[in-house]
Amino acid sequence: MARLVFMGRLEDVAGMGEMAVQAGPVEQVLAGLDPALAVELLGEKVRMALNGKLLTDMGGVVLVEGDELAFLPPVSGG
Amino acid sequence: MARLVFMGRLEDVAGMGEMAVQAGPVEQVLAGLDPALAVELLGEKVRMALNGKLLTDMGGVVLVEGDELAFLPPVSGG
Amino acid sequence: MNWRFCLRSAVAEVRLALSPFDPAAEIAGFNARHPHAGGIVTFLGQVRAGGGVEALELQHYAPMTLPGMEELARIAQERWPVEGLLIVHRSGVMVPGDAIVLVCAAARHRRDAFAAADFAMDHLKSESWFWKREKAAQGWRWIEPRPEDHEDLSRWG
Amino acid sequence: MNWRFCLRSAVAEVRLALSPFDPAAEIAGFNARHPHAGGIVTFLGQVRAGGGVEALELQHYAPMTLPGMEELARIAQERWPVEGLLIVHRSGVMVPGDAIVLVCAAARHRRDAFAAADFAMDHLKSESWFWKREKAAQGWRWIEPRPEDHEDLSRWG
Repeated sequence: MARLVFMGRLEDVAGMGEMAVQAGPVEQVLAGLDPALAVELLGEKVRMALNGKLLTDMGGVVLVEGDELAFLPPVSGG
Repeated sequence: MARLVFMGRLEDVAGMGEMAVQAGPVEQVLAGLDPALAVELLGEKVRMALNGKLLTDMGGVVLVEGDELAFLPPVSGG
Repeated sequence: MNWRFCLRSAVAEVRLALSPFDPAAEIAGFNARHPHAGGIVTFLGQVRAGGGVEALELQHYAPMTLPGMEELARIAQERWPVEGLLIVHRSGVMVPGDAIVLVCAAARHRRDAFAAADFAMDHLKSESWFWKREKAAQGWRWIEPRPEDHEDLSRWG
Repeated sequence: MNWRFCLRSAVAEVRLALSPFDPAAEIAGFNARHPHAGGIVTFLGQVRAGGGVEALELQHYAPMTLPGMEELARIAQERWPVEGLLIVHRSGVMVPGDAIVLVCAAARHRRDAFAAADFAMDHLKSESWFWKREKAAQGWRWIEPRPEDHEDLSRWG
Protein backbone atom coordinates (compact mmCIF):
# COMPACT_ATOMS: atom_id res chain seq x y z
CA MET A 1 0.00 0.00 0.00
CA ALA A 2 0.96 3.63 -0.52
CA ARG A 3 -0.59 6.79 0.90
CA LEU A 4 -2.06 9.94 -0.61
CA VAL A 5 -2.09 13.07 1.60
CA PHE A 6 -4.46 15.99 0.94
CA MET A 7 -3.50 19.35 2.44
CA GLY A 8 -5.56 22.52 2.89
CA ARG A 9 -8.79 22.74 0.91
CA LEU A 10 -8.02 19.44 -0.84
CA GLU A 11 -8.77 17.73 2.44
CA ASP A 12 -12.30 19.14 2.25
CA VAL A 13 -12.67 18.01 -1.36
CA ALA A 14 -11.45 14.51 -0.54
CA GLY A 15 -13.44 14.34 2.66
CA MET A 16 -10.34 13.02 4.42
CA GLY A 17 -6.74 14.01 5.11
CA GLU A 18 -5.15 10.86 3.78
CA MET A 19 -6.08 7.79 1.82
CA ALA A 20 -4.43 4.40 1.46
CA VAL A 21 -4.08 3.29 -2.15
CA GLN A 22 -2.56 0.39 -4.03
CA ALA A 23 1.03 0.97 -5.09
CA GLY A 24 1.51 1.52 -8.82
CA PRO A 25 1.89 4.24 -11.45
CA VAL A 26 0.47 7.61 -10.27
CA GLU A 27 -1.72 7.89 -13.37
CA GLN A 28 -3.29 4.56 -12.49
CA VAL A 29 -3.79 5.57 -8.83
CA LEU A 30 -5.52 8.81 -9.82
CA ALA A 31 -7.70 7.01 -12.36
CA GLY A 32 -9.10 4.98 -9.49
CA LEU A 33 -10.29 8.06 -7.54
CA ASP A 34 -13.57 9.95 -7.67
CA PRO A 35 -13.15 11.97 -10.92
CA ALA A 36 -14.19 15.21 -9.16
CA LEU A 37 -11.33 14.73 -6.70
CA ALA A 38 -8.85 13.74 -9.40
CA VAL A 39 -9.61 16.92 -11.33
CA GLU A 40 -8.87 19.04 -8.26
CA LEU A 41 -5.67 17.14 -7.50
CA LEU A 42 -4.44 17.78 -11.02
CA GLY A 43 -5.25 21.52 -10.77
CA GLU A 44 -2.62 23.84 -12.15
CA LYS A 45 -1.79 25.37 -8.75
CA VAL A 46 -1.49 22.07 -6.90
CA ARG A 47 2.02 20.83 -6.30
CA MET A 48 2.98 17.29 -5.39
CA ALA A 49 5.61 15.91 -3.08
CA LEU A 50 6.77 12.31 -2.95
CA ASN A 51 8.06 11.34 0.50
CA GLY A 52 8.60 15.02 1.35
CA LYS A 53 10.38 15.99 -1.89
CA LEU A 54 8.66 18.20 -4.45
CA LEU A 55 8.05 16.53 -7.81
CA THR A 56 8.82 18.65 -10.80
CA ASP A 57 6.99 16.28 -13.10
CA MET A 58 4.64 13.46 -12.21
CA GLY A 59 5.11 11.71 -15.50
CA GLY A 60 6.40 8.20 -14.98
CA VAL A 61 6.21 8.30 -11.18
CA VAL A 62 5.41 4.92 -9.70
CA LEU A 63 4.34 4.61 -6.07
CA VAL A 64 5.99 1.73 -4.26
CA GLU A 65 5.09 0.15 -0.96
CA GLY A 66 5.14 2.76 1.86
CA ASP A 67 5.40 5.81 -0.41
CA GLU A 68 3.59 9.00 0.60
CA LEU A 69 2.37 11.29 -2.16
CA ALA A 70 1.15 14.69 -0.90
CA PHE A 71 -1.03 17.13 -2.83
CA LEU A 72 -0.21 20.72 -1.87
CA PRO A 73 -2.52 23.58 -2.85
CA PRO A 74 -1.32 27.23 -2.65
CA VAL A 75 0.22 27.92 0.74
CA SER A 76 -0.60 30.72 3.16
CA GLY A 77 1.28 31.14 6.41
CA GLY A 78 1.99 33.86 8.96
CA MET B 1 20.94 88.34 31.31
CA ALA B 2 20.47 85.75 28.56
CA ARG B 3 21.85 82.22 28.30
CA LEU B 4 23.93 80.36 25.74
CA VAL B 5 23.60 76.56 25.71
CA PHE B 6 26.28 74.34 24.20
CA MET B 7 25.28 70.81 23.20
CA GLY B 8 27.37 67.78 22.34
CA ARG B 9 31.03 68.40 21.57
CA LEU B 10 30.51 72.17 21.84
CA GLU B 11 30.19 71.68 25.59
CA ASP B 12 33.72 70.30 25.59
CA VAL B 13 34.97 73.23 23.52
CA ALA B 14 33.30 75.74 25.81
CA GLY B 15 34.27 73.88 28.93
CA MET B 16 30.72 74.26 30.20
CA GLY B 17 27.17 73.38 29.21
CA GLU B 18 25.76 76.85 29.50
CA MET B 19 26.93 80.40 29.96
CA ALA B 20 25.15 83.53 31.15
CA VAL B 21 25.72 86.48 28.86
CA GLN B 22 24.56 90.07 28.62
CA ALA B 23 21.45 90.52 26.49
CA GLY B 24 22.07 92.22 23.14
CA PRO B 25 22.67 91.48 19.44
CA VAL B 26 23.99 87.96 18.87
CA GLU B 27 26.96 89.25 16.90
CA GLN B 28 27.97 91.34 19.89
CA VAL B 29 27.51 88.43 22.30
CA LEU B 30 29.71 86.17 20.16
CA ALA B 31 32.35 88.86 19.80
CA GLY B 32 32.72 88.80 23.57
CA LEU B 33 33.58 85.08 23.67
CA ASP B 34 36.91 83.31 23.40
CA PRO B 35 37.58 83.50 19.62
CA ALA B 36 38.38 79.76 19.45
CA LEU B 37 34.91 79.03 20.86
CA ALA B 38 33.19 81.61 18.64
CA VAL B 39 34.72 80.00 15.54
CA GLU B 40 33.33 76.61 16.54
CA LEU B 41 29.90 78.03 17.32
CA LEU B 42 29.76 79.59 13.87
CA GLY B 43 30.77 76.29 12.19
CA GLU B 44 28.83 75.39 9.08
CA LYS B 45 27.22 72.30 10.62
CA VAL B 46 26.14 74.01 13.83
CA ARG B 47 22.49 75.00 14.04
CA MET B 48 21.03 77.47 16.49
CA ALA B 49 17.75 77.54 18.36
CA LEU B 50 16.31 80.54 20.17
CA ASN B 51 14.05 79.49 23.04
CA GLY B 52 13.60 76.07 21.49
CA LYS B 53 12.88 77.22 17.91
CA LEU B 54 15.42 76.72 15.15
CA LEU B 55 16.79 79.92 13.64
CA THR B 56 17.06 79.92 9.90
CA ASP B 57 19.27 82.99 9.94
CA MET B 58 21.02 84.58 12.89
CA GLY B 59 21.36 87.92 11.17
CA GLY B 60 19.71 90.64 13.23
CA VAL B 61 18.82 88.38 16.18
CA VAL B 62 18.88 90.26 19.46
CA LEU B 63 18.88 88.38 22.75
CA VAL B 64 16.57 89.88 25.34
CA GLU B 65 16.35 89.22 29.05
CA GLY B 66 15.74 85.51 29.76
CA ASP B 67 16.38 84.30 26.19
CA GLU B 68 18.10 80.97 25.67
CA LEU B 69 20.23 80.54 22.56
CA ALA B 70 21.32 76.94 21.95
CA PHE B 71 24.16 75.81 19.67
CA LEU B 72 23.41 72.41 18.17
CA PRO B 73 26.14 70.38 16.43
CA PRO B 74 25.24 67.40 14.20
CA VAL B 75 22.90 65.05 16.01
CA SER B 76 23.25 61.33 16.55
CA GLY B 77 20.60 59.33 18.34
CA GLY B 78 19.45 55.73 18.54
CA MET C 1 8.88 18.76 22.31
CA ASN C 2 9.88 16.28 19.64
CA TRP C 3 13.40 16.69 18.24
CA ARG C 4 11.94 17.04 14.76
CA PHE C 5 10.32 20.30 15.76
CA CYS C 6 13.32 22.20 16.99
CA LEU C 7 16.56 23.24 15.32
CA ARG C 8 19.23 25.31 16.99
CA SER C 9 22.43 26.44 15.31
CA ALA C 10 24.95 28.92 16.65
CA VAL C 11 22.89 31.70 15.11
CA ALA C 12 19.40 30.47 14.28
CA GLU C 13 16.65 28.80 16.20
CA VAL C 14 13.64 27.60 14.25
CA ARG C 15 10.55 26.11 15.86
CA LEU C 16 7.21 24.79 14.77
CA ALA C 17 4.93 25.29 17.76
CA LEU C 18 2.07 22.82 18.04
CA SER C 19 0.57 24.60 21.04
CA PRO C 20 0.32 28.27 22.10
CA PHE C 21 3.56 30.11 22.77
CA ASP C 22 4.20 33.31 24.72
CA PRO C 23 5.74 35.85 22.36
CA ALA C 24 6.67 38.32 25.12
CA ALA C 25 8.65 35.63 26.93
CA GLU C 26 10.29 34.55 23.67
CA ILE C 27 11.29 38.14 22.89
CA ALA C 28 12.63 38.71 26.40
CA GLY C 29 14.69 35.52 26.16
CA PHE C 30 15.99 36.39 22.71
CA ASN C 31 17.01 39.88 23.79
CA ALA C 32 18.80 38.47 26.83
CA ARG C 33 20.74 36.05 24.61
CA HIS C 34 21.96 38.83 22.33
CA PRO C 35 23.69 41.56 24.36
CA HIS C 36 26.30 41.91 21.58
CA ALA C 37 23.79 42.99 18.96
CA GLY C 38 23.26 46.69 18.51
CA GLY C 39 19.81 46.23 17.03
CA ILE C 40 17.04 43.68 17.42
CA VAL C 41 13.97 43.64 15.20
CA THR C 42 10.99 41.49 16.06
CA PHE C 43 7.82 40.77 14.16
CA LEU C 44 4.81 39.27 15.88
CA GLY C 45 1.81 38.16 13.87
CA GLN C 46 -1.30 37.39 15.85
CA VAL C 47 -4.92 36.44 15.23
CA ARG C 48 -6.77 39.76 15.08
CA ALA C 49 -9.33 40.37 17.78
CA GLY C 50 -12.55 42.06 16.75
CA GLY C 51 -12.44 41.28 13.04
CA GLY C 52 -15.24 38.73 13.06
CA VAL C 53 -12.83 35.80 12.95
CA GLU C 54 -13.68 33.27 15.64
CA ALA C 55 -10.80 30.92 15.01
CA LEU C 56 -7.91 30.40 12.66
CA GLU C 57 -6.31 27.12 11.74
CA LEU C 58 -2.91 26.59 10.27
CA GLN C 59 -2.05 23.19 8.89
CA HIS C 60 1.50 22.07 8.32
CA TYR C 61 2.90 19.07 6.48
CA ALA C 62 5.43 17.48 8.82
CA PRO C 63 7.89 16.17 6.20
CA MET C 64 8.29 19.61 4.64
CA THR C 65 7.23 22.49 6.88
CA LEU C 66 10.03 22.62 9.44
CA PRO C 67 12.74 21.70 6.91
CA GLY C 68 11.47 24.57 4.75
CA MET C 69 11.63 27.00 7.69
CA GLU C 70 15.17 25.84 8.46
CA GLU C 71 16.18 26.44 4.86
CA LEU C 72 14.62 29.92 5.04
CA ALA C 73 16.66 30.71 8.17
CA ARG C 74 19.81 29.48 6.44
CA ILE C 75 19.20 31.73 3.44
CA ALA C 76 18.46 34.76 5.63
CA GLN C 77 21.70 34.19 7.52
CA GLU C 78 23.62 33.96 4.28
CA ARG C 79 22.16 37.21 2.95
CA TRP C 80 22.53 39.37 6.06
CA PRO C 81 25.12 39.36 8.82
CA VAL C 82 22.74 38.51 11.66
CA GLU C 83 24.05 37.50 15.06
CA GLY C 84 20.83 35.81 16.06
CA LEU C 85 17.66 34.69 14.34
CA LEU C 86 14.57 33.13 15.89
CA ILE C 87 11.60 31.89 13.91
CA VAL C 88 8.61 30.41 15.72
CA HIS C 89 5.49 29.49 13.75
CA ARG C 90 2.30 28.02 15.18
CA SER C 91 0.39 25.18 13.66
CA GLY C 92 -3.07 24.15 14.83
CA VAL C 93 -6.23 25.98 15.82
CA MET C 94 -5.88 29.48 17.27
CA VAL C 95 -8.27 32.06 18.69
CA PRO C 96 -8.15 35.87 18.51
CA GLY C 97 -5.16 37.22 20.36
CA ASP C 98 -3.10 34.06 19.88
CA ALA C 99 0.35 34.44 18.40
CA ILE C 100 0.75 32.95 14.92
CA VAL C 101 4.34 33.76 14.08
CA LEU C 102 7.32 35.42 15.70
CA VAL C 103 10.54 36.42 13.98
CA CYS C 104 13.42 37.99 15.92
CA ALA C 105 16.60 39.16 14.19
CA ALA C 106 19.63 40.55 16.00
CA ALA C 107 22.41 42.28 14.12
CA ARG C 108 25.23 44.72 14.61
CA HIS C 109 23.53 47.21 12.31
CA ARG C 110 19.84 47.88 12.38
CA ARG C 111 19.24 47.74 8.62
CA ASP C 112 20.42 44.12 8.53
CA ALA C 113 18.07 43.19 11.37
CA PHE C 114 15.13 44.90 9.65
CA ALA C 115 15.88 43.26 6.32
CA ALA C 116 16.33 39.75 7.72
CA ALA C 117 13.05 39.91 9.68
CA ASP C 118 11.15 41.43 6.76
CA PHE C 119 12.54 38.82 4.33
CA ALA C 120 11.71 35.95 6.68
CA MET C 121 8.13 37.18 7.12
CA ASP C 122 7.51 37.61 3.39
CA HIS C 123 8.67 34.05 2.81
CA LEU C 124 6.80 32.55 5.75
CA LYS C 125 3.65 34.23 4.50
CA SER C 126 3.58 32.92 0.97
CA GLU C 127 6.37 30.43 0.44
CA SER C 128 6.31 28.18 3.47
CA TRP C 129 4.35 24.96 3.81
CA PHE C 130 1.33 26.19 5.73
CA TRP C 131 -2.34 26.18 4.84
CA LYS C 132 -4.65 28.60 6.59
CA ARG C 133 -8.36 28.71 7.16
CA GLU C 134 -10.54 31.09 9.13
CA LYS C 135 -13.75 30.45 10.96
CA ALA C 136 -16.29 33.30 10.88
CA ALA C 137 -20.08 33.37 11.23
CA GLN C 138 -20.38 31.62 7.83
CA GLY C 139 -18.13 28.77 8.90
CA TRP C 140 -14.63 27.80 7.85
CA ARG C 141 -13.01 29.27 4.76
CA TRP C 142 -9.58 28.49 3.28
CA ILE C 143 -7.35 31.52 2.73
CA GLU C 144 -5.20 31.71 -0.38
CA PRO C 145 -2.29 34.11 -0.71
CA ARG C 146 -3.16 37.59 -1.95
CA PRO C 147 -1.47 39.13 -5.01
CA GLU C 148 0.27 41.54 -2.60
CA ASP C 149 1.94 38.61 -0.89
CA HIS C 150 3.57 37.59 -4.15
CA GLU C 151 4.56 41.18 -4.85
CA ASP C 152 6.17 41.34 -1.41
CA LEU C 153 8.19 38.25 -2.25
CA SER C 154 9.36 39.63 -5.56
CA ARG C 155 11.09 42.50 -3.72
CA TRP C 156 13.84 40.09 -2.71
CA GLY C 157 14.84 39.13 -6.26
CA MET D 1 7.90 61.08 35.54
CA ASN D 2 7.49 64.73 34.64
CA TRP D 3 4.52 65.55 32.43
CA ARG D 4 6.89 67.11 29.92
CA PHE D 5 8.43 63.72 29.26
CA CYS D 6 5.37 61.77 28.28
CA LEU D 7 2.82 62.12 25.53
CA ARG D 8 -0.02 59.71 24.92
CA SER D 9 -2.51 60.01 22.12
CA ALA D 10 -5.08 57.44 21.09
CA VAL D 11 -2.46 55.88 18.85
CA ALA D 12 0.99 57.05 19.86
CA GLU D 13 2.98 57.09 23.04
CA VAL D 14 6.29 58.91 23.04
CA ARG D 15 8.67 58.96 25.99
CA LEU D 16 12.06 60.35 26.80
CA ALA D 17 13.46 58.05 29.46
CA LEU D 18 15.91 59.65 31.85
CA SER D 19 16.66 56.38 33.60
CA PRO D 20 16.95 52.74 32.44
CA PHE D 21 13.81 51.13 31.05
CA ASP D 22 12.93 47.47 30.58
CA PRO D 23 12.34 46.87 26.87
CA ALA D 24 10.91 43.37 27.37
CA ALA D 25 8.27 44.73 29.75
CA GLU D 26 7.50 47.60 27.38
CA ILE D 27 7.07 45.18 24.46
CA ALA D 28 4.87 42.85 26.51
CA GLY D 29 2.67 45.78 27.56
CA PHE D 30 2.46 47.13 24.02
CA ASN D 31 1.49 43.74 22.60
CA ALA D 32 -1.18 43.33 25.27
CA ARG D 33 -2.64 46.74 24.38
CA HIS D 34 -2.93 45.85 20.69
CA PRO D 35 -4.92 42.63 20.27
CA HIS D 36 -6.61 44.12 17.19
CA ALA D 37 -3.41 44.50 15.22
CA GLY D 38 -2.45 41.66 12.94
CA GLY D 39 1.22 42.58 13.01
CA ILE D 40 3.55 44.21 15.51
CA VAL D 41 7.10 45.23 14.66
CA THR D 42 9.53 46.27 17.34
CA PHE D 43 13.02 47.64 17.13
CA LEU D 44 15.31 47.62 20.14
CA GLY D 45 18.62 49.41 20.04
CA GLN D 46 21.00 48.65 22.87
CA VAL D 47 24.54 49.46 23.92
CA ARG D 48 26.65 46.66 22.46
CA ALA D 49 28.41 44.41 24.92
CA GLY D 50 31.91 43.32 24.06
CA GLY D 51 32.77 46.05 21.56
CA GLY D 52 35.23 47.88 23.79
CA VAL D 53 32.69 50.57 24.68
CA GLU D 54 32.55 51.04 28.45
CA ALA D 55 29.77 53.61 28.49
CA LEU D 56 27.60 55.59 26.15
CA GLU D 57 26.04 58.96 26.85
CA LEU D 58 23.14 60.51 25.05
CA GLN D 59 22.41 64.16 25.67
CA HIS D 60 19.07 65.71 24.88
CA TYR D 61 17.96 69.33 24.75
CA ALA D 62 14.78 69.55 26.78
CA PRO D 63 13.03 72.32 24.81
CA MET D 64 13.37 70.41 21.52
CA THR D 65 14.02 66.69 21.94
CA LEU D 66 10.65 65.39 23.11
CA PRO D 67 8.66 67.81 20.90
CA GLY D 68 10.73 66.57 17.95
CA MET D 69 9.97 62.93 18.82
CA GLU D 70 6.27 63.76 19.10
CA GLU D 71 6.34 65.37 15.68
CA LEU D 72 8.08 62.29 14.27
CA ALA D 73 5.34 60.05 15.72
CA ARG D 74 2.70 62.33 14.20
CA ILE D 75 4.29 62.10 10.75
CA ALA D 76 4.68 58.31 10.96
CA GLN D 77 0.99 58.00 11.87
CA GLU D 78 0.04 60.18 8.93
CA ARG D 79 2.07 58.13 6.48
CA TRP D 80 1.07 54.63 7.57
CA PRO D 81 -2.19 53.32 9.03
CA VAL D 82 -0.78 52.21 12.36
CA GLU D 83 -3.05 51.23 15.22
CA GLY D 84 -0.39 51.79 17.84
CA LEU D 85 3.03 53.39 17.99
CA LEU D 86 5.42 53.52 20.93
CA ILE D 87 8.70 55.40 20.92
CA VAL D 88 10.94 55.33 23.99
CA HIS D 89 14.40 56.91 23.82
CA ARG D 90 16.92 57.03 26.63
CA SER D 91 18.92 60.06 27.59
CA GLY D 92 21.83 59.96 30.03
CA VAL D 93 24.74 57.60 30.64
CA MET D 94 24.31 53.94 29.70
CA VAL D 95 26.43 50.81 30.02
CA PRO D 96 26.70 47.79 27.69
CA GLY D 97 23.43 45.89 27.53
CA ASP D 98 21.32 48.96 28.39
CA ALA D 99 18.45 49.79 26.07
CA ILE D 100 18.91 53.00 24.09
CA VAL D 101 15.77 53.14 21.99
CA LEU D 102 12.62 51.11 21.51
CA VAL D 103 10.09 51.55 18.71
CA CYS D 104 6.93 49.42 18.53
CA ALA D 105 4.47 49.72 15.66
CA ALA D 106 1.19 47.82 15.45
CA ALA D 107 -0.82 47.70 12.24
CA ARG D 108 -3.42 45.66 10.47
CA HIS D 109 -0.94 44.76 7.74
CA ARG D 110 2.64 43.84 8.44
CA ARG D 111 4.22 46.02 5.76
CA ASP D 112 2.80 49.16 7.41
CA ALA D 113 4.18 48.12 10.78
CA PHE D 114 7.62 47.42 9.30
CA ALA D 115 7.67 50.73 7.42
CA ALA D 116 6.56 52.86 10.36
CA ALA D 117 9.16 51.35 12.70
CA ASP D 118 11.92 51.57 10.10
CA PHE D 119 11.02 55.19 9.29
CA ALA D 120 10.94 56.16 12.97
CA MET D 121 14.35 54.59 13.60
CA ASP D 122 16.01 56.26 10.63
CA HIS D 123 14.75 59.62 11.85
CA LEU D 124 15.62 59.03 15.51
CA LYS D 125 19.11 58.07 14.44
CA SER D 126 20.04 61.12 12.45
CA GLU D 127 17.31 63.71 12.69
CA SER D 128 16.32 63.86 16.33
CA TRP D 129 17.83 66.11 18.95
CA PHE D 130 20.31 63.77 20.59
CA TRP D 131 24.06 63.95 20.91
CA LYS D 132 26.00 60.77 21.53
CA ARG D 133 29.41 60.02 22.93
CA GLU D 134 31.15 56.78 23.73
CA LYS D 135 33.67 55.98 26.40
CA ALA D 136 36.37 53.47 25.42
CA ALA D 137 39.92 52.89 26.69
CA GLN D 138 41.00 56.22 25.12
CA GLY D 139 38.29 58.16 26.96
CA TRP D 140 35.13 59.84 25.70
CA ARG D 141 34.57 60.51 22.01
CA TRP D 142 31.62 62.29 20.37
CA ILE D 143 29.88 60.30 17.62
CA GLU D 144 28.71 62.08 14.50
CA PRO D 145 26.23 60.56 12.08
CA ARG D 146 27.71 58.33 9.39
CA PRO D 147 27.06 58.93 5.67
CA GLU D 148 24.94 55.73 5.71
CA ASP D 149 22.61 57.33 8.24
CA HIS D 150 21.88 60.15 5.82
CA GLU D 151 21.42 57.67 2.98
CA ASP D 152 18.96 55.75 5.15
CA LEU D 153 16.99 58.95 5.67
CA SER D 154 16.90 59.77 1.98
CA ARG D 155 14.98 56.55 1.32
CA TRP D 156 11.86 58.21 2.72
CA GLY D 157 11.77 61.06 0.19
